[in-house]
Amino acid sequence: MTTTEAAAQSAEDLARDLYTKMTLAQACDERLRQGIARGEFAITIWPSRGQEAIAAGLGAALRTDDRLVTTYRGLHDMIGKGVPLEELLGEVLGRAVGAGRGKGGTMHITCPEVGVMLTTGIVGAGVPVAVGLALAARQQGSDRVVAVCFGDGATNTGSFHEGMNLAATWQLPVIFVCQNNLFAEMTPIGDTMHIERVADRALAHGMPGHRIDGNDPEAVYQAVSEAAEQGRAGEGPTFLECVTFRFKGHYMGDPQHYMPPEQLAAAEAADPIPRYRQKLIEAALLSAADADEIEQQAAAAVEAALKEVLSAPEPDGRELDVDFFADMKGIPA
Amino acid sequence: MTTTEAAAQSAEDLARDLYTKMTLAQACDERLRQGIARGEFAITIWPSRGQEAIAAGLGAALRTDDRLVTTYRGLHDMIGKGVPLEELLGEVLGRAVGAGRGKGGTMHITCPEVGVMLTTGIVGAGVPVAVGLALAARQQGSDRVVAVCFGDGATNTGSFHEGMNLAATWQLPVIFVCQNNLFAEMTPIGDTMHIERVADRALAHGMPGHRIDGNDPEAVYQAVSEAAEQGRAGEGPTFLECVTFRFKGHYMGDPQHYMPPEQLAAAEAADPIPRYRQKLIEAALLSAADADEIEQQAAAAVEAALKEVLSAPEPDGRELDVDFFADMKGIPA
Amino acid sequence: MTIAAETRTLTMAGAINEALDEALAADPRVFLLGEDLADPAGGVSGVTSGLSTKYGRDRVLDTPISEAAIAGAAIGAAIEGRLPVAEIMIMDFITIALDQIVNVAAKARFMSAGRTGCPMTVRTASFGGLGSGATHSQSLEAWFMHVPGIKVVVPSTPADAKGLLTAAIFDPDPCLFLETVALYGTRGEVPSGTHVVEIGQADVKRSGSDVSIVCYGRAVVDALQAAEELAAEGMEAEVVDLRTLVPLDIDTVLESVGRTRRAVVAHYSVEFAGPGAEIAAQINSRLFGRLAAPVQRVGARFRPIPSARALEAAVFPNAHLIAEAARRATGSPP
Amino acid sequence: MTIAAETRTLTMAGAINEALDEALAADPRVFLLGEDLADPAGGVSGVTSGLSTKYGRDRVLDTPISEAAIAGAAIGAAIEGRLPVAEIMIMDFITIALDQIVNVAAKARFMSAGRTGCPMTVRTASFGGLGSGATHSQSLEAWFMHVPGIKVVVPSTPADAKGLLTAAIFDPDPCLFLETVALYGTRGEVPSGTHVVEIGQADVKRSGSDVSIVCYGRAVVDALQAAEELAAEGMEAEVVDLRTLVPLDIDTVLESVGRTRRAVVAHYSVEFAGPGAEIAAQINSRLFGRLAAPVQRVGARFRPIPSARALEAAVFPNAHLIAEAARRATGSPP
Ligand SMILES: Cc1ncc(C[n+]2csc(CCOP(=O)(O)OP(=O)(O)O)c2C)c(N)n1
Ligand SMILES: Cc1ncc(C[n+]2csc(CCOP(=O)(O)OP(=O)(O)O)c2C)c(N)n1
Ligand SMILES: [Mg+2]
Ligand SMILES: [Mg+2]
Repeated sequence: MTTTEAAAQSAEDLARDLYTKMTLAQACDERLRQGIARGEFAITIWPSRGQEAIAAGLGAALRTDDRLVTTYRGLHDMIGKGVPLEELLGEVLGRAVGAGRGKGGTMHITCPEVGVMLTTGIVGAGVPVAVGLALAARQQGSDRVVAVCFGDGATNTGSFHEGMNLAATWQLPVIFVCQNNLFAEMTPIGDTMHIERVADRALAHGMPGHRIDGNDPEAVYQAVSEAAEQGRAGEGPTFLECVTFRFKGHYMGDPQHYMPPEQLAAAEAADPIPRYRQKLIEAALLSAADADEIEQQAAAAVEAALKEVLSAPEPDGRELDVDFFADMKGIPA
Repeated sequence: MTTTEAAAQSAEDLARDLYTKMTLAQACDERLRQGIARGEFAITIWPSRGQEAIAAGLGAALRTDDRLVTTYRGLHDMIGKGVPLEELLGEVLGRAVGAGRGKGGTMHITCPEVGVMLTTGIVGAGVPVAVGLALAARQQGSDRVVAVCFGDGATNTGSFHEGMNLAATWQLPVIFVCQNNLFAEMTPIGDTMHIERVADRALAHGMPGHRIDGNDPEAVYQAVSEAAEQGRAGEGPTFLECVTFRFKGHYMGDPQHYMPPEQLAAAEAADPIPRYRQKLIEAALLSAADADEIEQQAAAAVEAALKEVLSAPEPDGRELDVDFFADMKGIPA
Repeated sequence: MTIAAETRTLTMAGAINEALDEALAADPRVFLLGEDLADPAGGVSGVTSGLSTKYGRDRVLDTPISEAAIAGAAIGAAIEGRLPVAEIMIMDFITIALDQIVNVAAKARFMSAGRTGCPMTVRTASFGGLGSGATHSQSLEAWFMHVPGIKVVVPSTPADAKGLLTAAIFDPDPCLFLETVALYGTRGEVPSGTHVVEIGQADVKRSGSDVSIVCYGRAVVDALQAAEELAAEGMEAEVVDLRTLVPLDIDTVLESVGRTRRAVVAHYSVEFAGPGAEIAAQINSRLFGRLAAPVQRVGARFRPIPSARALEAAVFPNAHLIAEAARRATGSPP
Repeated sequence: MTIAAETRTLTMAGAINEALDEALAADPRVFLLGEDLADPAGGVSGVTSGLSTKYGRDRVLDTPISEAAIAGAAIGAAIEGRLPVAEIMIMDFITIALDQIVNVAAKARFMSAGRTGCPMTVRTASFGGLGSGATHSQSLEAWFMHVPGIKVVVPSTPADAKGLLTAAIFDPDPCLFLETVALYGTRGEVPSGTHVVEIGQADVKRSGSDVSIVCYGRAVVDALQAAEELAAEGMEAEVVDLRTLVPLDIDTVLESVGRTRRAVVAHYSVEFAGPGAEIAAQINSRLFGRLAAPVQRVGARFRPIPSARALEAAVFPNAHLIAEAARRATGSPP
């Protein structure tokens, strides 16, 4: 292969990888919402629909041993990072096959095999922990990096700032991935901060901060790759503001009364998934048939995993007495 | 009087006021350290020696009904704001004449009559409270402003950032006065943050942030006056980084092993008090004799207050049962 | 409890909304702040619905996700004599506001020797029992009992919720007002117009002579159900709803247990080192030698709260476990 | 307790320093982080003195004033299998780190079903009794007892401090290690070389048959003094040092109280809803009908801690109050 061919090949591989991750995240999110709407299962989820480009770019740019910390809205991130669908859906549905055998729940998924070390339901709480994960990497002499995902709203927390400052001070390999979807629950971003660019928050900590199009998976891939390279080289952390949108509101079922219809319509019109599909087809990096196939495979994979999960048992009652303290001697019953 | 005469007059008044405040703060700090060193009393203080210009400029620029929140190292700030010496020294020495009748202690002095609403020993904790004080001012239709003093180290706390963001979002009349003395306890500023200018932290919150010479009382006066004017006009908060130095270490008795001798020597050579004295004399705003008299009066005032405090009784044991809950019914004994 | 002549059926959430509404109407010093409180959201559980529309966004303030600053801002305003009602959406998040609540609010009047007070109310809610997992399901009221300087209020009925919240808002000292999401939909008769339930007054929700079930919040609902179960077996349980943990109305508890000589203490917070430990310790020491059986405690198991529903249910108390405890206390066969 | 052959006299602070030193030497996974830990300061109380010089600033990390991030960074490292020892300088500041400790560390193993652990130690110190006032003097260990998932360790002697801290550092689960500044200067025999005191094992610090004084931390020192006072009156008090509150060695307590039939429970944290409530409740229920007197509790009064020395002294327990309680338990005339 010539260099040009190799580059073309790798551009094609990357495109396929990104599109596969995006469609898988989308399929998973949609299938869960469908199941809730149909009454198949009674659970709460915080849909990531609309934010898939970030997860895809991030997942594609990171190595398997790189770490990820994410949130309740992070199923897409975890899919991008490679968490098996059975573990994800199993935990969301509270089954014994779940990542935490039903003990953690959707907001608390851990899958160390692919680097997902923590998922938090407490806004901002993952940020300082990510700093510690990066500190361990340095102590262990590893060049792995740590990505931590959170929302725009999370940048208003004290934890966020304390973590940012510590990572910058210690020049640790952390990539702060702010998925700015312009809302925190029902409150628009303009009501909770007085800045135009969330990326400017990095200035308070002497950290590079970039604002990128979070609906462009290649832009995310590029930015994360550079940040990771910098982190691996011992050149410290990076803050990335990835501007995106949440199509389905805060939680599945959110009536979104607070949402200006034009704003939602404009966001939906810029849906990153059809947009990327079209771009790839136009650039001849993917054929329409290939794209269709990727989409169908995603849906099929989700369906198969879901079927397996739904036929798996509920967690055993003995779960309460294992994996609590390593040694249960003297612990109240 | 012509306008020029009036301006000269007021410049002279201001100079005298600033120098009086500075020397009073200095005299109080020195007398307390002397008493500790001599074994007159066994207490802990966190000397403000070196930082008097900030307190003077701040106190002179604020109205009596403007609010102040400060810290364990804030005796100078409180003197600048007009807290009676007996109340201050009384609290520091744990006597019944103290601002809190000995219940609060040095770190917890309150004197609402002159606007001192809270003093905190928890680093960063005063910041969000100041925001609430400012919110109340707005709700009450008052144009009073709130100044909150804290150190460089405090800007690493989550509370600081949460408070800054809230004040900026709500455009409240808060003046954030960072007394950057380049150390937090025994740790130099460079070890705990990765930025050159603490003032840049305001960028994270869309707030004007200025770095000023904290050893120049007129510069502080000027900056605080402008910030206060802005606050009174409903134009929001300001962050002021006042660069200064702590001559006596973190607490009285601190051996300062961590302190580079050259750094301390250079700071002492730039002592704001003789520097301002000299400047005033050179500008003929104060005669040497006047300056001497101000200094002597400061020392005498401190001595008189101390004498009164030391002859005041210890707090009565019944203090434990009053001013705890307003209504003690059902409260554990 | 003063019951006004006129009552209507309201949900617990509706009663809380009404208390807030009436307080906002009655006194310009009252205001609310917290995340997502304003309309159209009206709070994540809709509890503050309509209030920002009625009183404006200057009285019902949406905040950033900044629990420390929410508490701090409320404290600052309270120090100035305002009557803020701060919402910490879910009780597990109160960890973030704890420095402010514990080190500033609870100590403000004492440390200033009365020169400043802190008439703030912190509304928060326990989300336990909804499958939300270990970080969104805790009941941490025991922590606040242990901190001198803040009142702790936990209503179990819509009427109490209205009356106690009104009392808390106008109380001159800081109050923690703990709501229970699982009870938001509970219906009950609620007085219209001003309704104040004195803080520090327990309420006998059912009389009985065989055993006293001392409880508060959600456990009251279970205790009443347990009492029905027990009544069918011929055992008359008295249900004492503490309503507030600080002040603790131990006199009403001792009067009841002194009569029945048997006590069960029940709550949804963790049993170990929980509120029931203090109550049991006081009953034991004050009624020493007069009890017919040891005090039985029923609380959540000493485990993080699991998310999967069956596991979660195995951690929390319920009517059946309370009835069991009553049977143990009375030596009845199961 | 395993006592090695060789011992030397060390202060409590020296013993803690030695435990840290030996742990750092023994295992590269161990590291320290906190404010002002590194030399020349070596910690605000000098407890970590010399360690950064010996092990470098990569193993003894000075941090910004960011308690949430200190805890969070320790947790993240612990999740990766490191053995961090985080210092929260004064226990009152732990309020700021509480979300991390309670919602992340204490739940890490459980929520992940064992896929990650969190072998972190949080060292903190109670500054009570030094006139520092209400926000620098609290003992909040009861909060952590109530949170399932973290061990709670409170040494009373230099030897125990060394042995328990070593155990905590190498424990696979999060441990809160509470030091008492007022005891830092206490001297005692401390084994040289590796010395481990098992977590969860109470220690009878003095034997006696008339009354059991159940205590931990600073109260042990007072209890021993009270026991001397009582011995002079012919009363033999047994002093049971719990050493750890989670796990709680209730068996040793019950064995002792079962024998003496009289118990005093003493600690420096607030009595109301404090650790003593749980211990008293357990003694009462497990030894129901066998106690000769109600369990007596001696804790701090339910007040913010005042700064002026005389007022402060009136809030905390002391040997005299413990002796009084023992006299009440035994019905002895005062
Ligand atoms: C500390 C804390 N406060 C409040 C909440 C409730 N809450 C859950 S999600 C959320 C909004 C978060 O917004 P953002 O960070 O922008 O993330 P997004 O949900 O938009 O992805 C809030 C307030 C929480 N979980 N944790
Ligand atoms: C939250 C908190 N953490 C730690 C401390 C201990 N402490 C007291 S003063 C101080 C240093 C503060 O530095 P800075 O903010 O720069 O103020 P300065 O003392 O220099 O005026 C520290 C760490 C505290 N009081 N509060
Ligand atoms: Mg968002
Ligand atoms: Mg400083």
